[in-house]
Amino acid sequence: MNETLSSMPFLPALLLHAAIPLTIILVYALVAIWAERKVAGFIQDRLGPMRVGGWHGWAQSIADLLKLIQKEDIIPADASRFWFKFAPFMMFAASYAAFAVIPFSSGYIGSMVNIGVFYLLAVTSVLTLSVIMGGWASNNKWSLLGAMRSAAQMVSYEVPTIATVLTVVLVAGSLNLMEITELQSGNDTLGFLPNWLIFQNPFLITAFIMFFISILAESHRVPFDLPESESELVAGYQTEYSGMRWAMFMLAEYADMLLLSLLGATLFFGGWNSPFGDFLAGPFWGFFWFMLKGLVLVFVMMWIRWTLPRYRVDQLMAICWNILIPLSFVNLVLAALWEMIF
Amino acid sequence: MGILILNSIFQPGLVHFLTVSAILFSLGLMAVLSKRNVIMVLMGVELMLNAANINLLAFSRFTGLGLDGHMIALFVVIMAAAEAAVALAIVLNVYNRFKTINLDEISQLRG
Amino acid sequence: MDLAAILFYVFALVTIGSAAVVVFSRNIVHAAFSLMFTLMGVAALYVLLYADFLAATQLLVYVGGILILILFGVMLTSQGYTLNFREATVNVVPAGLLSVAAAILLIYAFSTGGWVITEVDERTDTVYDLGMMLMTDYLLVFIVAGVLLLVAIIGAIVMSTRLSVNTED
Amino acid sequence: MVQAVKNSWATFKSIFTGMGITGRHLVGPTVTLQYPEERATLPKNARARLFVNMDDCIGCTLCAKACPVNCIDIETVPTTADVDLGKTSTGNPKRFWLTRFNIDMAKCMYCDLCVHPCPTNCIYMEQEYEYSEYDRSNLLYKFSQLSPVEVDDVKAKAEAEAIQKQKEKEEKARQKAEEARLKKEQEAAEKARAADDGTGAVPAADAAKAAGTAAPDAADAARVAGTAAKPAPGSPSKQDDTQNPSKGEA
Repeated sequence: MNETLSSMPFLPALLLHAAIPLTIILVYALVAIWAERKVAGFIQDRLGPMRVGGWHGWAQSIADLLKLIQKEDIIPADASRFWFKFAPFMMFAASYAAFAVIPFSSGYIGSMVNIGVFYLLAVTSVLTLSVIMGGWASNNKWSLLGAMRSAAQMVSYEVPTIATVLTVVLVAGSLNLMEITELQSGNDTLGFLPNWLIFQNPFLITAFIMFFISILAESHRVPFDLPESESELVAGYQTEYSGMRWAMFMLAEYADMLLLSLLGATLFFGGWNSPFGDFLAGPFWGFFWFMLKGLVLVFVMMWIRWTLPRYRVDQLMAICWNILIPLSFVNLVLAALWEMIF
Repeated sequence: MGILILNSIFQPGLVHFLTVSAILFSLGLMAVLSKRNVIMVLMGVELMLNAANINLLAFSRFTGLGLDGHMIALFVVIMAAAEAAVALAIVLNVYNRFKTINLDEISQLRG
Repeated sequence: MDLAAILFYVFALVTIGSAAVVVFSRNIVHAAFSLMFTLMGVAALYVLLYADFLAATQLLVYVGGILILILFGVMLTSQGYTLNFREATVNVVPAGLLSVAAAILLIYAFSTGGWVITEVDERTDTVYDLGMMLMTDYLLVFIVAGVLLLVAIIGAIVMSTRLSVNTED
Repeated sequence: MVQAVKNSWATFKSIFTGMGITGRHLVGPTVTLQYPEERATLPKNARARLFVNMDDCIGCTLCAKACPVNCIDIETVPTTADVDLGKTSTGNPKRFWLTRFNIDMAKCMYCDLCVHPCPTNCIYMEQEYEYSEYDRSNLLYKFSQLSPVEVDDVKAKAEAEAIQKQKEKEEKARQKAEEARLKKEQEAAEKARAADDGTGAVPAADAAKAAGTAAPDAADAARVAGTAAKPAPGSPSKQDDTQNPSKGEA
């Protein structure tokens, strides 16, 4: 009993600790949805949203959020009600839970577990199941087809993702993302480059390219957005969702995008380390650099989205099984050999 | 004093974990015995494997067995993955041939 | 009771409750989705047993792999419409009696086992230790497991390629 | 293997080419006009809302006849002798009151066919393109400058003048017929007198023939009068209908 009482003040601290990534995700999602539209607009020589708020329609996503909150929550009559309601929350919970092991700065990490990367990959594999859940519970053939495509895609692309992450883990010698980041401090490579892992081993460059392709597919971004290809499947597994449940799906997708980009930034680009050595270093600048690196990757994803057309399902699977998986394993072995020799 | 005793009874120990695993195992057994759908039987087997894993890890945690329990549990998980892949391939083949996956109707040795 | 005890009871309840739904649900897809809760609950119990690496493996392999495979199997072998995944249940009474007997026997055996309980410190470096063991004591088992997986993959691929040939006929 | 490497190289090259193009557009200038604040200037011959300069309209109804969707509805009333509406800016004399000139812009299909026949160039398309309305009836533009009272007034006057003219015409026709009859009677009398002097029976037949030829003349005159008077039976009642309330109002 005494222990229960003594654990009470621990709870507010725990909640505060857990709320930090949530705040980051929510703010990021608002900014990213606006930025995505702006990037789309500028690439197509348009302006994008300009009306809401003052400068360049900065409040557009907030207005959209208010609209979504007010919308009617429609559940199809023949849907499987419990799973239909549950799926979006499970999807968001899975992407949110994965943020626990991301080292946002040298001063903050949700949970300093030793199996950080492994935990992250394990938790994100739950996303696949929630997609199937949402698609099946809608009792709609487009939803089910989109969900099955999504499941096949995510399960397949998990293999090259894990193989490339393993390459980094092999070079870094740790599964803890904080330790991997600390390993990359300093500016000694070739005299001036930062000690980022991508400069440490030539096979990590190819690993990064494959990792980036895989995370594009994992987070359902163009050119691999088959689960929600609107021209064939209406909206894939989100077809029957509306209002806040749909917003949860969108939030989870954007959170997933940020999560995998931040993972890429941690594994290959030095995490919260400043690119200029001790210049502008420290916990707060660390957070700035980390988010900057992650958001650059997110921006590249958006850029690709408005550049490339969508692949077919068979092409998608062929890319994964014929090219990425063999190449990533060969790359893993070569990186290991490089580490052995040098 | 009473609170202390209660505390020691409810404090999860080896037996608590073993009890959970026993219930899980018997539920899996129930599924295997009473279901006639191959996939349901497969799920029952997974439940039983999980119960066994809980046992292994509980003994590894509460007795001085070290990490051997973890090792065996890891191999059980690996085996379960292989088993599921092969079993589902078989199920699909059976379905392709008999157009059913009810165990009672799949009684021929030569299809 | 401390936080660990509360967590144990919550997750034990989740595990057993959802396992009961798996067994007694009449809809296979509902059973499969409930199995997800069971597997997650078991993963949480692993964490309480200081087996963090195995908990993550459990999530990755079971929830991200086997469960998806099972769902694919359900979707590919069901006849009729999506919500109509009914399945037959037989021998409920004997099976129930047998499993209750098994549960009682097991619990009796476990609680009267007189186990020698030694307090182990919280393990933090399980991954490192497991890796060392895999490369020393369990090297042969590791290799055999790898061969087993390879055989399983080849077998599954061969069977499903034959399947596609059959369906083309 | 070589082929695969070549393919990959081609893929990456095309991806980077594409991303270069989109990247250039990303930083390039945008072409969007912020519509309510900025507007594009329309070309001179743009077809938008129709407008009628009523000062120049002579009521020829050529535009209404040209309209393929009958969206122009014109009613004209001829002016009375005591009013001079003046001339248009192009020098055409105006001879009609335009009691109704309605254009239904909801029907208009912007074919521009009404603009060209206009002899005074008074109907044309403006540069105005924002005239959406919540109610469709607001799209019926009424260009007539006369108030209802004035319309009634003008109609009554025109009516009165028409009746007046009609009466004059009838009077003339009657006088003409009378004169013809008198003339014929005279001639017949003269002939009869001559016949009395000569044979006897034949001139009577001649007289009858002459009377027969005169009768169609009278019938013609009556028909002319009839066509002139035709509007008359309807219009007096209409006049009563329209004038009585206005009197009541007055």
